[in-house]
Amino acid sequence: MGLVGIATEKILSSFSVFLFLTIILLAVARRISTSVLLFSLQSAIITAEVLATGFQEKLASAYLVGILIFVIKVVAIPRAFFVLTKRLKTVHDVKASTTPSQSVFVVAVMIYLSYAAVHSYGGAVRAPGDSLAAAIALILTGAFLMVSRKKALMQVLGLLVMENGIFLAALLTTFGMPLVIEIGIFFDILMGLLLMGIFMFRISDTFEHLDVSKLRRLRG
Amino acid sequence: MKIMVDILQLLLLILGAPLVRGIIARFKARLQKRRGASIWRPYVELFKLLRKEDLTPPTSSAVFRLAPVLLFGCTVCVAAFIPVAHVSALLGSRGDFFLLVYLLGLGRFSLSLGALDGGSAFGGMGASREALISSLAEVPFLMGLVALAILSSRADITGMVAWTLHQNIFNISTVHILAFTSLAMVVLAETGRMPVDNPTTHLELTMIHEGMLLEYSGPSLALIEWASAIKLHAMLALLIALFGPWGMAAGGSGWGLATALLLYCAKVTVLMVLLSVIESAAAKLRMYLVPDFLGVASAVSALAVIFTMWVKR
Amino acid sequence: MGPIEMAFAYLLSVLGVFVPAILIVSRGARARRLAITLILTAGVAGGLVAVSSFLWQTTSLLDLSWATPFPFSFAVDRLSAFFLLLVCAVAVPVTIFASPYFDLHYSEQQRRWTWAFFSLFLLSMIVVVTASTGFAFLAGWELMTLVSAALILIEGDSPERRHNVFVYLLMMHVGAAAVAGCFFLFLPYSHSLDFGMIRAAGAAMPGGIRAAVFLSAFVGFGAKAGLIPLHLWLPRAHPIAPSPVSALMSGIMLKTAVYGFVRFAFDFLGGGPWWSGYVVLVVAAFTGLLGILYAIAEHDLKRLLAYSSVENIGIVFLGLGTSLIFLAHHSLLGAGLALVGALLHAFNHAFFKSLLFLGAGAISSSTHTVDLNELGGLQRRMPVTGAAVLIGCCSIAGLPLFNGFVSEWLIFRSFLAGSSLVDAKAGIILPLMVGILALIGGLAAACFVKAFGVAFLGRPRSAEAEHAQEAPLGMRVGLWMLGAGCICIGILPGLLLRPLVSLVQVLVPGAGVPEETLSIAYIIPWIAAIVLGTSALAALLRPRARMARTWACGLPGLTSRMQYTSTVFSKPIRSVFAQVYRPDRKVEQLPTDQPYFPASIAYQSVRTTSYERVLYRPFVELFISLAHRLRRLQTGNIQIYLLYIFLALVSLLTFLRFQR
Amino acid sequence: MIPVLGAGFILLFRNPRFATRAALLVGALEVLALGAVIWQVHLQGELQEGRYLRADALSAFFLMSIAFVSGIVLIYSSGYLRHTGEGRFSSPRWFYALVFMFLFTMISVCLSANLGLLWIMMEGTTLASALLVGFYNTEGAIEAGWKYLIVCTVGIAFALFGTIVLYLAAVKAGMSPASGLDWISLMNAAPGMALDPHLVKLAFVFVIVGYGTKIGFVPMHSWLPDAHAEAPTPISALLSAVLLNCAMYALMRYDVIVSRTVGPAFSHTLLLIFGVLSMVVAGLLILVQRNLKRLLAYSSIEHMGIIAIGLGLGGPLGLLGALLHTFNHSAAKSLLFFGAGNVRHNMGTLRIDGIQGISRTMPQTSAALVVGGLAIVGLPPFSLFISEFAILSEAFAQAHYLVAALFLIVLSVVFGGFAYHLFRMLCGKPGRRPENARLIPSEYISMGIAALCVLYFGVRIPHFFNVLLHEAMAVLR
Repeated sequence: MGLVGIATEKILSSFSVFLFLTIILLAVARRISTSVLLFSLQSAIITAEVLATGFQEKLASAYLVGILIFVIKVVAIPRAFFVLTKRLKTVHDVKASTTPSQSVFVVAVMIYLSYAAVHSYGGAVRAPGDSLAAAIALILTGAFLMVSRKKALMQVLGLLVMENGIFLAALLTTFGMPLVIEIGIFFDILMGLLLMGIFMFRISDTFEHLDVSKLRRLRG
Repeated sequence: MKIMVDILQLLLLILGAPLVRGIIARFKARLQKRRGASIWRPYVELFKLLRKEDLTPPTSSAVFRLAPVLLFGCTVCVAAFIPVAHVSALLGSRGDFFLLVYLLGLGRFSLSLGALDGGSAFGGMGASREALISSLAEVPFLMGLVALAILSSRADITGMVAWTLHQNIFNISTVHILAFTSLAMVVLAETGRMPVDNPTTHLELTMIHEGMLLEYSGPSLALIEWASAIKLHAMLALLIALFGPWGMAAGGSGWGLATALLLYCAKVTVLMVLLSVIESAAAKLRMYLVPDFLGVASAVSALAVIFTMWVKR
Repeated sequence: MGPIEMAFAYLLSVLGVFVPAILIVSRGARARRLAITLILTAGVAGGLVAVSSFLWQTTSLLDLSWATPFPFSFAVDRLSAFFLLLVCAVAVPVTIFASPYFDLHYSEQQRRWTWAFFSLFLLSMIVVVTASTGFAFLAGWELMTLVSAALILIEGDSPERRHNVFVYLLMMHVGAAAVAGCFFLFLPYSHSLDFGMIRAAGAAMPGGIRAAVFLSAFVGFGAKAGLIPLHLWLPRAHPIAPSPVSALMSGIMLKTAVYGFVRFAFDFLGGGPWWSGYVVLVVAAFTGLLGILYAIAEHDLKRLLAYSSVENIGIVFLGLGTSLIFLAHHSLLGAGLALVGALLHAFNHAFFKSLLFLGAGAISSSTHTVDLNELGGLQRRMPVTGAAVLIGCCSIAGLPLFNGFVSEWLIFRSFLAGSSLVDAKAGIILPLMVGILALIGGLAAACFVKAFGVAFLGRPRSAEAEHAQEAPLGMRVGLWMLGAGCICIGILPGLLLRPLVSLVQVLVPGAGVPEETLSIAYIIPWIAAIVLGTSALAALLRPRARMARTWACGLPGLTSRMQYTSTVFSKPIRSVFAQVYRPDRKVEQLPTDQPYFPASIAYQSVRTTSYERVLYRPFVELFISLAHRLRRLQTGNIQIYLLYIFLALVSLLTFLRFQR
Repeated sequence: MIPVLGAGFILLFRNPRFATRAALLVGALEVLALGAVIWQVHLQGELQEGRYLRADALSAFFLMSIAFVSGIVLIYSSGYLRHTGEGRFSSPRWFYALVFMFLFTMISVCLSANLGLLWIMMEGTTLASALLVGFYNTEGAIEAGWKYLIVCTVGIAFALFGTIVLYLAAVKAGMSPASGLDWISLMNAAPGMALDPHLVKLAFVFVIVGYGTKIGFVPMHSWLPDAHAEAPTPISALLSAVLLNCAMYALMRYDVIVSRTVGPAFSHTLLLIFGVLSMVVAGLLILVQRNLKRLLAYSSIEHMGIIAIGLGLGGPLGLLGALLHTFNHSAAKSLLFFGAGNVRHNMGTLRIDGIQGISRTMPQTSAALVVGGLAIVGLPPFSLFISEFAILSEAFAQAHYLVAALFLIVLSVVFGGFAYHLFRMLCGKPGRRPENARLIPSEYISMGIAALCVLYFGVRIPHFFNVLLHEAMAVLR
């Protein structure tokens, strides 16, 4: 294999480190805009990874998928977020229910866990192990974000991070799924975001805030 | 032949009943240093009452009139269970002691209803007290008989009597003693004698049996009195037959019967003396001590039943 | 499809389909009369089916499995035939009684629904006693509860009535769960709920399962039968039902429970584990004693009757328990005897208890109350009804010449026969039971002297009682059919004894009864002859009676307030058994300063023993508090919800780890 | 495809009355189309449309219940919507449009031949119904909608991961990536081909958590009571009567594959655990509910638990019971929800202590409630008795005594709860007069159909239905 091949290898293996960085930064980020930027960065990295894999495996579809991701996750969604934040006129604090240090600690634990998981299921992986670990870490972190952040926006963001993780896992373990399915999934995500936008508008209209932890009328 | 004997025994129990009463009264009088009335007095009273007219309260119903006759019928039927001088009775061999006890119950049931029908306070009072005592008295009554039935492994009266007859008088078991004790106490309670009830009182605080008869008059009253006399006599005869049958005639010979009859009279006399002594000696128990009295009886009879296990085998 | 099957199909279709259909489709008296006649014909048909199938031992009746998702078929062996006869024989008079009763009490709308449910109720009970698959049995069983509850609710819905019905439904449902359980416990061995298969599997099952089946059957059917302490619903549900319905509930529905228990304990299991008999015996003894004691203390006639149902069920189960003990000792004669006694008593109780409830109905429809302290002197005003009720009272008090005595006598004899057992335990316990049953019988006599004496005799205690009218013809006919039944069985018990013996011989192979116990069939007519003959003679001795005022201790006149009331009547017994009632007495005397000449004395005494408080509340509260704790988990906070999901996931993953 | 077109078609009408008529028309067409599909399946076993659509007996069975419920729901809502005003996304036409989108996604869940597509459609159901849940735009509605959206999306995300893992297993086992997600090929391949058992188990864990969220297994059930309580009544009926079943269908597909690969023990244990857990928790929570629709929601959870138990037991009776129960539960539950809807209209509240004596004021509605209640607690002669009877007998026959005992106990508890609440609402002295006590025709028809169905299936199972049922069971074996 040529130089490029080796380059891709390197890229593939080193990307995971960047991913970890984005995760940790997400954990400490205080402002929504920062987190959104981090997310788009993350997506950009993933795009690169997709392209790299596509190059390595000579898959035409992978390129298409990569472009899709780039368009949707790196460009469209962050834009949407900024628009939303402006429209909703909310304070830019993410309103974490955990202090940054705690978050970082938790994220670190999660990264460790993901590694452990990868090694226990090691046989399953054909891509470099640590990037699969990164994928799982993404899922867990997304989950963590959803649980710990009170802002509706941040919950959506966490959801997206999880999505990223799942997608990454899909990509790395298999060559990605059949194209139609992929597109379908993207479509779903878009629709989902649209809906969540609508609901966020409604929430801020009715409750004058976006703090979902205050939505506790229905219980029992 | 046999049937004749049975009928004779029955008649003896029925017709001799007033005499028994008279004699007991006489004994009591003597014990109380009085001359006392003639022993034939009860017969005279019966005839007097039977000739009188019958009065019923305006509010009462047919039940009031029917009660005495039904009581009389039941008592006579009970008497037909009990062998006197010959080891047989009209119903003795077929009907068992459960029937006997429950026939008494039927009589009591009808009398209580009659008493309630009178519409006065005394009737209800007598009935309610009678209800308590009789319901408690049934337990030792049946249990005592059960003990004997288990020993003799027969349930019919004559069968039990016949079995006892064949035992030697000297190896009477503890069961017999216990059973006798309980049954004797039951007889006191059932026939409304001291210390459970005072047959001669008409004070509303103490009346039990008498309270129920208060509304009755004339023939009805006669029937009731006669019935209770028969009951008393039958009970005594039952005790004798169960616990002292020795000397009873088993065969059909006339001499045997005659001697048996004489013996029976002797035994009855003894019992009557005992009864009158008790009646003169004991004071009437307070109403709420009667349950204790009967409780003792029940306990004794229960012991009797339990002891059968060891006596039997 | 022979005539018997035809008759049975007719019965089912009429009760299940036509009558309700008619009543729902068309309103109006003619339709209703048609419906009632149909019910009557159905009842007669049922009786015929029962008798003929008893004689010719037809087993399979009808198989509807082609229609239903699970096997749903009917069969009649002698046991079922006996109970089918019981149902129909009681149902016909009750129906006759009910038609004027409902006309008197209900509006048009209510009548239609009542009759529809009435026939469904009969149907459900017939289904229960003739079902030959578990599915059919359970379906009928649940239906029985529902329909009877509906019948109670038609009368009206005051809060306490609602609460009582709720208690009834809940306890019945739990009981039904237990019954279902003891059917299903057979499944691993029988692979089907067909009675035949279950019977076959019964012997082969391991001891533990047998014990479990026995216990759950005892609990399930005991709850329906009203064994103490599972009787809670009974004195609540029976009094508030319309009288004909309470007659059916008390007379028949409780017997279906007896049927179920016999079916399981004797037919399927062939006798439970060795201790089973003793358990049943003890529970039954408590039930009988406490039942009758509570009954005496009541002054509401229907509550009194309800409690006496508890007592009679106790007697029936005394018989069953004895029979189980005999079975455990392989002494088949005794077992047969006790079983015959129990079954006969169930039959008798069906008669006299429904008779008495109908009597209460007659009373309430002419005086608008069943409170004994308001009644009195009814015998003069409604003599026909009174006589019938008197028969019922004598029977239930277990007096000779009436049917109640025969069955109690058989049970007495089975206790006596217990002394022949080698096992010392049984040999002592069974004879001692004679004492218990004797006490029960004595108290029952006292109780019904009170009931009849206070309600019908003496002078009226209220204006309603003063102006009471004789019940209409239909009611009297219904009452007297039952009364005739009581006397007939009471004087000629042979009519039922022989068939019962043959039934028992089929049910428990090799069982029978000692010959001498059948002598009761010959002796009782003699006794009847002697008693009645002598009474007739004695009656001849008497001239006609003259009216004369009751002696009032010289007072100007006797008022009804001087009579004993029901409360006073039972006072001695209540104070003797005070520790059973734990009464809470209050005596208020005015004025307080002069104790000997009170202006007024107010007295009240409340029974404070409450099974509900001691046994049932704790369970319910446990569940409720548990629920409240769970409710707290549902905090409205979405983040917590997400957390739950992740926890679930994580725990499953760890489960995976360890599972590997 | 009818619904989608229908949705667009309806959006054209501004006037609610036209919209309603159009909706009924489209609904009729849709039901007919479904009927045709089912009939085809009945005739020629399986239908395969292209690579992504196929229908076998199992899907046909679920399609049937969708057709049934959606039919009566449309009829009911035609009357129900008579007092909803115009609003953004909340006018009759939007309502119907969304309803048809919702139906479309659910139908295609049952029709999709590809697990990926299945997932997409499941997510679709969430998206389509979220707006419907928030239809009323009240605080409660929005809150419920948001929770529904977020919780279900997260859950579904896990399901996606599970799907991917399964796909990975397939691919590693050497299946072509194209067919690696077809459940049919997976099912057929499963026994023979060496799918990595461990990966498959992992996949199933994720899937059961994911789709379990949609089904409403405890502890993922948290969204369900809110959504059911706040949504408009027809939607509540659709959610609990159809959506839960569809999720259950998806789970069944995986269950078949997994149990064919690694043996039934694993998946069935999980199903039993979740089933019993849901049943117990929901059954207890029923006791302490204060809102009628929340009560019904919890009872849906409990019934999903029952179905899960039936599946987990497997065996002929268990499967029969489970499948039958899905259908019966839909019928009874929609009946109950309709009743609740009427109560809300007339009494203006759903708080149980605010409702009294409706048996006097609105006899027909309360009759419906009674029938529904008796059916839902599983009493004869109603259909749920049959299915629960089947499941119980399976449990005992397999000597799962613990499960069986819990089952019986919970049934009694639930009975107590329902009886208690129903008594309080039906009896007593009526509070305020309802506006229109009598049912309008649409309500009459829909409730009548539901009640009759519940009653009829309690007495016998029609032949055609029975055949379909057994074919479906054959698929699940």
